[in-house]
Formats: sequence, structure tokens, C-alpha cells
Amino acid sequence: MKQEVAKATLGVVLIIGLSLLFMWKFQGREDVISVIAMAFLFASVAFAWNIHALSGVVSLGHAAFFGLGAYGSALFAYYFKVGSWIILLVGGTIALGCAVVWHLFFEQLRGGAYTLATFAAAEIVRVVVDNWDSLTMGSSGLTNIVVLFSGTSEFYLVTMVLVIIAFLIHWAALKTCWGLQLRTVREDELAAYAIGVNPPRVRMVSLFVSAFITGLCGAIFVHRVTYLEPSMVFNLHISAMPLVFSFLGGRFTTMGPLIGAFLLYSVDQILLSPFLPSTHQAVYGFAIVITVSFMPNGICAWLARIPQNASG
Amino acid sequence: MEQFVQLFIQSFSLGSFYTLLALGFALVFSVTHILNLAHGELIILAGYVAYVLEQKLSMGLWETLPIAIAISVVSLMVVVSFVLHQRRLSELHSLIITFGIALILQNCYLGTFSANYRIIFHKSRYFSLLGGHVFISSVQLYLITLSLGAIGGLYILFRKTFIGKALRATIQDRFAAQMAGIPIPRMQLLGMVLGGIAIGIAGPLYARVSYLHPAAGIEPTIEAIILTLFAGMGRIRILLAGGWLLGVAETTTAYFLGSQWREFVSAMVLVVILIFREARGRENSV
Amino acid sequence: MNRFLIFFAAFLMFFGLSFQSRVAAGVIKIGAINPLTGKLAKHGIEIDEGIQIAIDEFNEQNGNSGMVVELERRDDHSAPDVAMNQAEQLILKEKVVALIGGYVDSLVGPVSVVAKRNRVPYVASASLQSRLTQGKNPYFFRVSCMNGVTQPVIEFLLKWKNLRKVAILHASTPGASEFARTVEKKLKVSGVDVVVEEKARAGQPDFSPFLLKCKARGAEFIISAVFFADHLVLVRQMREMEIPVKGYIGPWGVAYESFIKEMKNMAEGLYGLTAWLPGFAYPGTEEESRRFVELYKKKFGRIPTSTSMHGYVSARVVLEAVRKAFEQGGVFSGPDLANFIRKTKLLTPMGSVEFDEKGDPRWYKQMVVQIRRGKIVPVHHEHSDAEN
Amino acid sequence: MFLLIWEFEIMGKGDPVLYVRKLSVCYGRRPVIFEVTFSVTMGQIVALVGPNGAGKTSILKAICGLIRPVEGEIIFLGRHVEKLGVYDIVRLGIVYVPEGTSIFPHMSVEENLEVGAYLHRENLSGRLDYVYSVFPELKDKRLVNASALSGGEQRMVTIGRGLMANSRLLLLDDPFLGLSPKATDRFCEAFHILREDGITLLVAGQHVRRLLSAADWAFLIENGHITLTGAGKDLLKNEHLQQVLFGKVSLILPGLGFVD
Repeated sequence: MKQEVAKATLGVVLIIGLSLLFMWKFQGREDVISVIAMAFLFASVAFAWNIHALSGVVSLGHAAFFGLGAYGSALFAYYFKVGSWIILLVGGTIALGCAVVWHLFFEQLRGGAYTLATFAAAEIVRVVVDNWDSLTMGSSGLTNIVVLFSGTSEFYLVTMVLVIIAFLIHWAALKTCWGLQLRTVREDELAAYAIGVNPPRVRMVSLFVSAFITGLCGAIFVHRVTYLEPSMVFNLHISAMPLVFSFLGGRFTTMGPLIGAFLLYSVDQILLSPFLPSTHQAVYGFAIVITVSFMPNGICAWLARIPQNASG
Repeated sequence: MEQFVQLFIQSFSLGSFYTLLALGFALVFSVTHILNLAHGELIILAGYVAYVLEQKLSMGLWETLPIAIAISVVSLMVVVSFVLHQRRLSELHSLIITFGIALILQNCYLGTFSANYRIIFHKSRYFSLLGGHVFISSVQLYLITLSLGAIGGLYILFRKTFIGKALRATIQDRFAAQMAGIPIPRMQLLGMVLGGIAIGIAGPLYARVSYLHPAAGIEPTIEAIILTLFAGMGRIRILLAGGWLLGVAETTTAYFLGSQWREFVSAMVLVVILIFREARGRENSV
Repeated sequence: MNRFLIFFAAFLMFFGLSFQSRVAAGVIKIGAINPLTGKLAKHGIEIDEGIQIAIDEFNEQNGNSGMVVELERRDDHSAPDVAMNQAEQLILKEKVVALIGGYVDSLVGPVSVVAKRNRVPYVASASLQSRLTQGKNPYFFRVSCMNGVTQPVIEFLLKWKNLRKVAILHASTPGASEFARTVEKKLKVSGVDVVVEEKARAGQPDFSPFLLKCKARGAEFIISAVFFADHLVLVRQMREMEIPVKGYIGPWGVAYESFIKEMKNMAEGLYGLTAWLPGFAYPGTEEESRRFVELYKKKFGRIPTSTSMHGYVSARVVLEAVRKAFEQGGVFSGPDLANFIRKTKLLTPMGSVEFDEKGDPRWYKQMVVQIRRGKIVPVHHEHSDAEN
Repeated sequence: MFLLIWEFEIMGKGDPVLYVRKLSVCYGRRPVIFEVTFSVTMGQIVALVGPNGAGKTSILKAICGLIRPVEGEIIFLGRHVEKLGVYDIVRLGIVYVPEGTSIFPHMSVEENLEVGAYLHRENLSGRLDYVYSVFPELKDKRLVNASALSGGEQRMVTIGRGLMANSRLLLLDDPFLGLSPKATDRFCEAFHILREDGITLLVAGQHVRRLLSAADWAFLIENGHITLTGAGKDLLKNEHLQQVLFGKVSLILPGLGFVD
């Protein structure tokens, strides 16, 4: 355990160190900084998604949390004329509220049924937001949303803090006692009952934490982009992206989702797009296929040489 | 009154269309446990093949079908065998890897067929019912008969032939099937061939009902995933029932509440049925 | 752990090496961001190609004066965060002096924010939503606007004899929703009943419930503010089900050669809107229009669309400002360029282009066209008399 | 020389249908079977007993090709089978009936049986009749979905499916698990019928008394080694076996000396 704590500390130091290094190296190159910041943001979503996935179910509906977080905080800022950072928490809380409803209805579902139900649930949220014109402006969308971050560096630092928090919770979900509980729940629910773990509660906590972080990410995202319409946040792309990032990075490694998001997002944005404006998607596809073929447990596991047959 | 009959016809042809889109996916998933996200892209490929044949050689639906089927079978086999030969294979792995393949395919189509939207123009024949107030077009008839035919054919294959029973056994319990001496690779091959045939039928119809576009594959893939997960492994008849249910739900919602609530009701129906099925499953197992 | 360190070192080197931007002396760079892949690729590519033609033309005309413009093209995957990243990259890494392009408001909006933050002018090629220009952004301009689409439609419909009932269907995007709302309000004021008003997600496979409802409620005219692909399905179903309407108008997506090519005789009689047609340019610009079509055909092997013309015009606006800046000493600062753009007075095949204080075009107006015998024919427009 | 004698000793009487020599099996890098040698005589019921985790299932799985042995030979009717796949081994006539139930739940009993004959489709009805003669209970329920059967009946289906594959050697893994004493009797009876018809059975299991009293020949396995060999009834009386399996006799615990 002590060793793991040391590793986590090392991880945090590494993230902070590298972030500051990048900030120093790319002074005046806000484009790079902002891409890395976006990568941090999506890495946090990936961490959040994986915290939930570690309880043994795959969600394809995290766009609902992301979008509700974005809508919640943007609308709160709009109606109550609030321009402080509190609104980010409002976004997270509304996503949490959605998670409570999910938990009430989907608690019994597992496997494919759960995945399908979450996907459908995200669709329901989208249609409601899209049609509730009087509250959400519907498909007209929101423009000129309050900008919370005065500059790119501020945005960068905020996402850095966010990713560190997400990293620590994700680390806890793998290495601490809670992590062990999650593991028993994902591997054998009956056995978990037998050793005194309460699977519904463990699963619920992971869902709530995951939803809150995802909602927070959505809120931060919208105050950066400053434009919002339903199909922008409530889409399959947002739901599937964390899955791809955590999978390629390594689902059972503490750093996996971050590495996955960082490599896939920033390399695509910074290196591929300029040179291959219309074929970079194919290269992206090849990268995914090759990574999964040669590193079936993800880049991080491959780097740390975790044996390929250890899945737990 | 005629309105509702017409609505009914529309629902059933739409439901049959959904079933046809899902059939190939469901077969591949049941036999090989691969969630093929490139499924829609393969349907689009079959559609493009039919489109080119129709443009260059002015072939009709029935003439293009065999060629589209042949190409779909081969391309599905290439994709699925590639995934099957991965060192590690779980459903999630297959999901991600076929997602990558789908991206590559989309880009290939963009290069080959350009970003233009394409449809196969068809001169529909109409058949009037109920004294001429209700119409059914030939494409709708194709949709309904082909989906019924495909499901019926599969039903006979699964229930009446020896190889079909072996395939069903493989779907239900792969380990037990292996113990019974059923060669799993051969069954997977059979699953791919059947899935390829289904995709080859769906493609040319897709080009007639909807439109072709390099990025259009996502819609049929989503539809296929929904229906397959909804029906469950190897339950081919439920697939048709599910398709019809969705078709009726969507069409009636769009009629009575407006098109904007379409996805809402179909998603609601899905969630409710999933929860109820789960609850019933629990009761039964106790 | 070794593997990790090697990877780490390679990663740092990779990042360190790849950031040398390469700006040759005397070259002025302009950035274009469009959806080149994904669902919106068709129109994104059309805009992109129109822009390329404008740049080529400019370089040919001004080659000997030592002014060379280079175009940097980027894909936004139809995702707003990507559009922002690419815009920022173009400005900071490639040192572009201005941005052009963009299709759909959700992608134009975020780019305009980046333009404002970095004080670089951005001229959007296709953007409609009115609220987008109300944020007091002095660096944001666009060559199209909502009024130029709604007005001709309303005028056209009100001239129609005995029009009592219309049905409106629109895509669930901000631009289409605003269009539908505006048209509905105006029509109601003028005593026309809107019997069906609906919104649909783009990419739906079936519109028959909407059509049946139109039939049941006796709609005489369908206004369908959906995208190209949805028209393909909608029109086909309308023809198959023999919905008895007098007319069908699609503000975007109908007046395209490729639409007629796919729909064949089903497209007969449909109304659409367009700002420009290959054989039908604003009076006084016939020569330019002809040259554009020729260059386009030579470079891309097909006939340009009205969307390409939007790209071309937006690029022309920026290039004109660049020329002025060059003539006045060759300093391409953002505020200066934005000022030049604000003072633009340009006659283009799409009409004359001038901007108001919000950055919207003053004179932008599309014309109503009809598809007759496989040809797109203007039926209602301001300058038709001059042409005939 | 010693080896030869030993080998002679562990062989039963009559012709061997299966001969296993120096078989070693690993899970990952962990060895579970150490150079085990034994043979099974044609037309006998041979029992494989031992405490939990001794390696009984591993031996059966290695014979039917589900696990590839690290070392050793497996000879079935004069043919080396240790390098063959499951499919080929089933074709040769070795059928493994796994622990618990292994049926196709959404197929009828008859379909379940039919599928077992995938490799030998000739004379299907004749063999179906044979299975029904061994397990008459199944005949009444031949059109019932297999998932609706009781546990014992499901096991009958599984064994019946093995018979349909024209098997000459049935490898049964814990066939009495969870059955009532009455049902167990019923299975023993069926095993004897099968033996009469020339089918060899290699049965592994926990129900030592029952197994050994039914078996012609038996082996005791401990920690991956065969430690006792002999006729079933003789083995039952063996003190070492009783000590290992029933713990009747005093145990020797390290460091504690003798404990009762």
C-alpha cells in the first residue's frame, strides 16, 4: 500500500512537472497549450468513465452526464447571471441528479442490457433538452456563454487540477480498499456479497462519482467553447470517446486513460491534422487497430510490461 | 381510417428495414461474439456496389443482389477473421478494433466515391389497397418480403437442418458444442457467410430507402446494435418482432406527437422493456 | 521500466521537434477550416474548393507584384473543440493573417471566439443564426445571414395565390430552427395557417408520418428546412405516397445539380433557394462568374455549387483586405485587416458584399429557383428583369 | 528396470484402450500434474479419485485436448492424441462430459442429442433409440426444452450427447455432483449398462465410496501424482486412501506431532 501511495504521488508530481514543462516550452504557442488542456479534459472524462466501468458495467451514455453538466452550468449562468466558478459545481450536481435516476432504474441491469439502456437514456435526455424550448432554448442552442477562464493558461491550469483530481480518484478505484471492493464486484457479485461487500452500493458510489466528474468536465468544456446546442454534447462520439481512450491507454492501469487521451487526442490534433487534412481519420483508425492488436491491454500496460494475460 | 392503415404499412416496412439492417450484425455477434462496429460501413459498401452497377450497367435490384452479396460475404469475412485472429479477444476489444476499421473504411469511401450523397433511383410500382386510398410501393413490398423471407429462411435452417442445429448449439454454448464435436471455426465461417448474405441484401435496399454517404454507416450500426442487444443472442425471431415494435413506436409517435419525439419514445420503449425483462428474468431464476 | 523511459524520451523529442513553423518570407498565409470528413463533408469540401479557386485566381493575378498568398486547410471533424484547436493552431503556429470557411453555426461560433481572442479576422462562409453576431465581436464577419434566406421565402409564399395552409419541417439545428420560427411568425401575421410545424433529427430514414399528417390536415405547401440528405428521403417518400401539395420548398439542399442527378424526375417542380447559379450571376459579374466556373471545372472536374460560391466570396473578401493592406505598406495586423474588411465594398457573382457593424452582410439575399425539366430556373428574385 | 515393474503394476488387466505416459500439465507456469502414468482397460469403469484440486479434472481435460500437456504421451487405441485438437479427439471416440450441466438450454432434448451426432450422422435414429434405452426418462421428455429439465436429467442429456458421438471412451467429470442418492444409483446402473455394451468409462469424482464400489479399477491422485492404484473395492479399504479422503486416521501435522 505504501508503495502504491508513493507511486500515486510520483504520478501527480509527473503530471504537474510535465504540464509546467509544456507550459514553459510552449510559451506563446497557446494552440498547443489549449490542445493539451482539451486532452486533460477528455482524459478526466475517460478517468470518470473508467471509474464506473471498473464496477463491471460498460456505459455508452456518459454523454448524458457531460451534456447535462454543460447545459446545467450554462443555463444557471444565463438565468441567475452568475459568472463565478460555482456554476461548474452546479453542472456536476445536475449530472449527479441524472445519475441518481439512472441508479434507481438501471440498478438491476448488467452486461449488454445495461449498455443499451444507458445509450437509450442518453438519447432520452437529448430529446428532452432538445424539445424543452422554454428552458433550454431547444435546438436554437445557447450563444455567448459566460467565459470563465480569462486565458488559455488559466484554462490549462484548471484542467490540470481537474485531471489530477480525476487521476487520484481513479487511482483509489484501483488500488485502495474501495478498489478491491470494485474488483470483487466486477469479477463476482455473489462472492462480493459473501465477503461483506455491498455490490449495489459500491456500484452506486462509482456511478455517482463518475457522473459528477463527467458533469464537471462538461461544464468546463462549455465555458471554454462558449457555444452550446444539444447535438454538440449529447452525441455518441462523446459517449464512446472515453471508452476508446481508456481502452487504448490501459483500463486497469492508473495512468491508462490519461495516456490514451493524451496520445490519441493531442497527436491527432497537433501532428496529423496539419499534414493530412482529409486523411488523418484513416491514420487515426490505423493507430487504433495497431494499438489494440499489439498491446491488447493498452499502451500503459505494455509500457509497464504487465503480462498480457493478466486482466484483473 | 385509410390514414391509419397507411401508417401501419409504413411502420411495418420501416420495422422490416430495421430488421434487415440488424440481421447481419446479430448473426456475427451470436456466433463469433464480435461487436462489429464496421457493420454499417459494410452495408454502405454493398449499397455503393449496387449503385455503381445500377449506374454503369443499369442493373435492377434482383440482378445486383448476388454481386452485392458476394462482395459483402468476402468483405465481412476479411474483417471478422482479422478480428478473430487477435491475440486477445473480448467483446470490448472487438468493439474498439472494428471502430478503427470503420474509420479506415469511411476514409476509403470518401476517396473512392466522394462525399456526395447517392441514392439508387427506382421507379416504384404502386399497389393500391382498400379502394385506392392506401398505397404500398414495390420497395416496401421488397422490404417486408425480404425481411420475412430472411427470417423464415433462417428459422428453417436453424430448426430443420442438421448444420443449423449445430449452429444454434454453438450460439447457445460454445464450450458444450466443442465437446459435442462441432468444429467451432467452421460454424464461425458459416455465421460470417450468413451475416454477409444479410448485409448484401440490406445494402442495395439501404441505397433505395435511405441514402449513401461515406459517413452514413453509423445509423445502421446503431440500429443494429439496439435490435441485437434487445433481442439477445441467437433469437432471430425476436429480432423481427423488435424491429416491428420499434417501427410502430417511432411511426405512431411521429404521427401523433411530432417527429421531434421520435427517438424519445423508441428509447423509452427500449428502457422499459429492458427493465421489465430483467425483473421477469429475476423472478424466473428465483 | 526501461520501455517506459525510452517511450518517454521519444515522446518528448517528438514534441520538441515538430513545432518549427515554416513561414517563408513574403508569403501571406490564410487559414481555412471546414468539415472535410464526416457527415457534413459534402458541403465542407465544396466550400473548401471554392476557397482554393479564389486563392489560385488571386495568386495568378498578383504574382508579379510579389504578393503570394498561401492557403492552410484544416478539417474540423464537425466537432467544435476540434474547430477551436485548429483555428488556434492556424493562428499561432502557421501565423495566418485571417481565417475563412466554416459550415453550420455550431462550428462557426467557437471559431469566432478564437478569432476574437487572438485578434485575427474571421470571415465565415456559411452561417445563419442571428444571435451569433450579437456578441460584439469586431473580428467576426460572414457572407451569409438569416434575413437573406427568410425574406425571399416569405415574399415568394405570399405572392402565391390563395395559399391558406402550409406545413413546416426543420432540422434540429440552430439555423434551421430560427429559419422555421421566423417564417412561421411572418406567415401567421399574413394570415397563412401553419398546420404542421415539426422538427426532425438529421439523418432520419422515414418521414412518412409527417407527410401523412400534411395530407390529413390539408397542407398546400411544404417548407422543409432540412439538409441535402434528408431532402432525398423526404421528396422520394412524398412522391411515392402522392401527397397532394402544390409546392415544396427547401431553402438549402434542393437547388443543386447533384440533387437533380440523384432524384431524376422526382425533383421536377421543387422550389429551392440559391445565392448564385453557374449561368446566373449578379448583373455586372457575369465575366467573373464564368471565369470561376471554368477554373473550378478545370481544377476539380465538376460544376461549382452555390456553396462553393460562398467559399469563394468569403475568400475574396479576405483577399481584398489583404491587397489593401499590402498596398498600404504590407503590415498585416489583425485589427487593420478587420478594419479593411469592415469597409469592404465588393461586387461578387453572389451580389454586392458590404458588412454592417455586427459583421453581417448588408445585401445578402438568396433567390427562389425551381427545378424545371432537370434545370434550375430562377422564379423570384430582385435582379431577374435585368437578366432577361 | 524399476520403472518397468512400476508400469506393469499400475496397468489393469486386459487390453488398454487408453495409455497415458509421463503426462505433465501446467496452468500458466504453475505445474499441476507431474509425470503421471496410467492406463485404462477396455470395457471397464475406471475411477479417478482424490481430494479437491488434486488434478483430476486437469487429467481429463488433457486427454480430451482441452489443455495441451507440457510433456508426455497419450495413446488412444494405438494412436498418439496428445497433439490433436478437441475436434479430432472427439472424432476418434473420446468424449468429455464436463462437471455440472453442459446442455444447450434453448433446444429440445432430442435436438440436444442430435447435435451430439455431428461427426457421425449415419444411423441417427438407431443411436437415438439406444440413448433412450439407456435413459428411458429422456424419451418422455424428448420435445421439452432442455433448460426445463431437472439437474439429473440434464446430466443424462449431456451423457446421452456423448453417446451420440459414437464414443468408445467417456470421460465423466464428477457425474454425481449435486444428485440425490437415488439418482446416483440410477447413474451407476446406467454406467453398468454402458460397460456391458463395450464403452469404457473414466470417471473422476468426489463421491469416493460410491465411485469406488462401482468401479473396476481406480486411481488415487494427490497433488498431481498418482499415489495408489488398484481394483475399486480394494482401494476403498486402503488405509492411506481413507486417511487422505476421509481423515479417519490420525493426521500428521508438521510441527505439532501427532494429532487425533
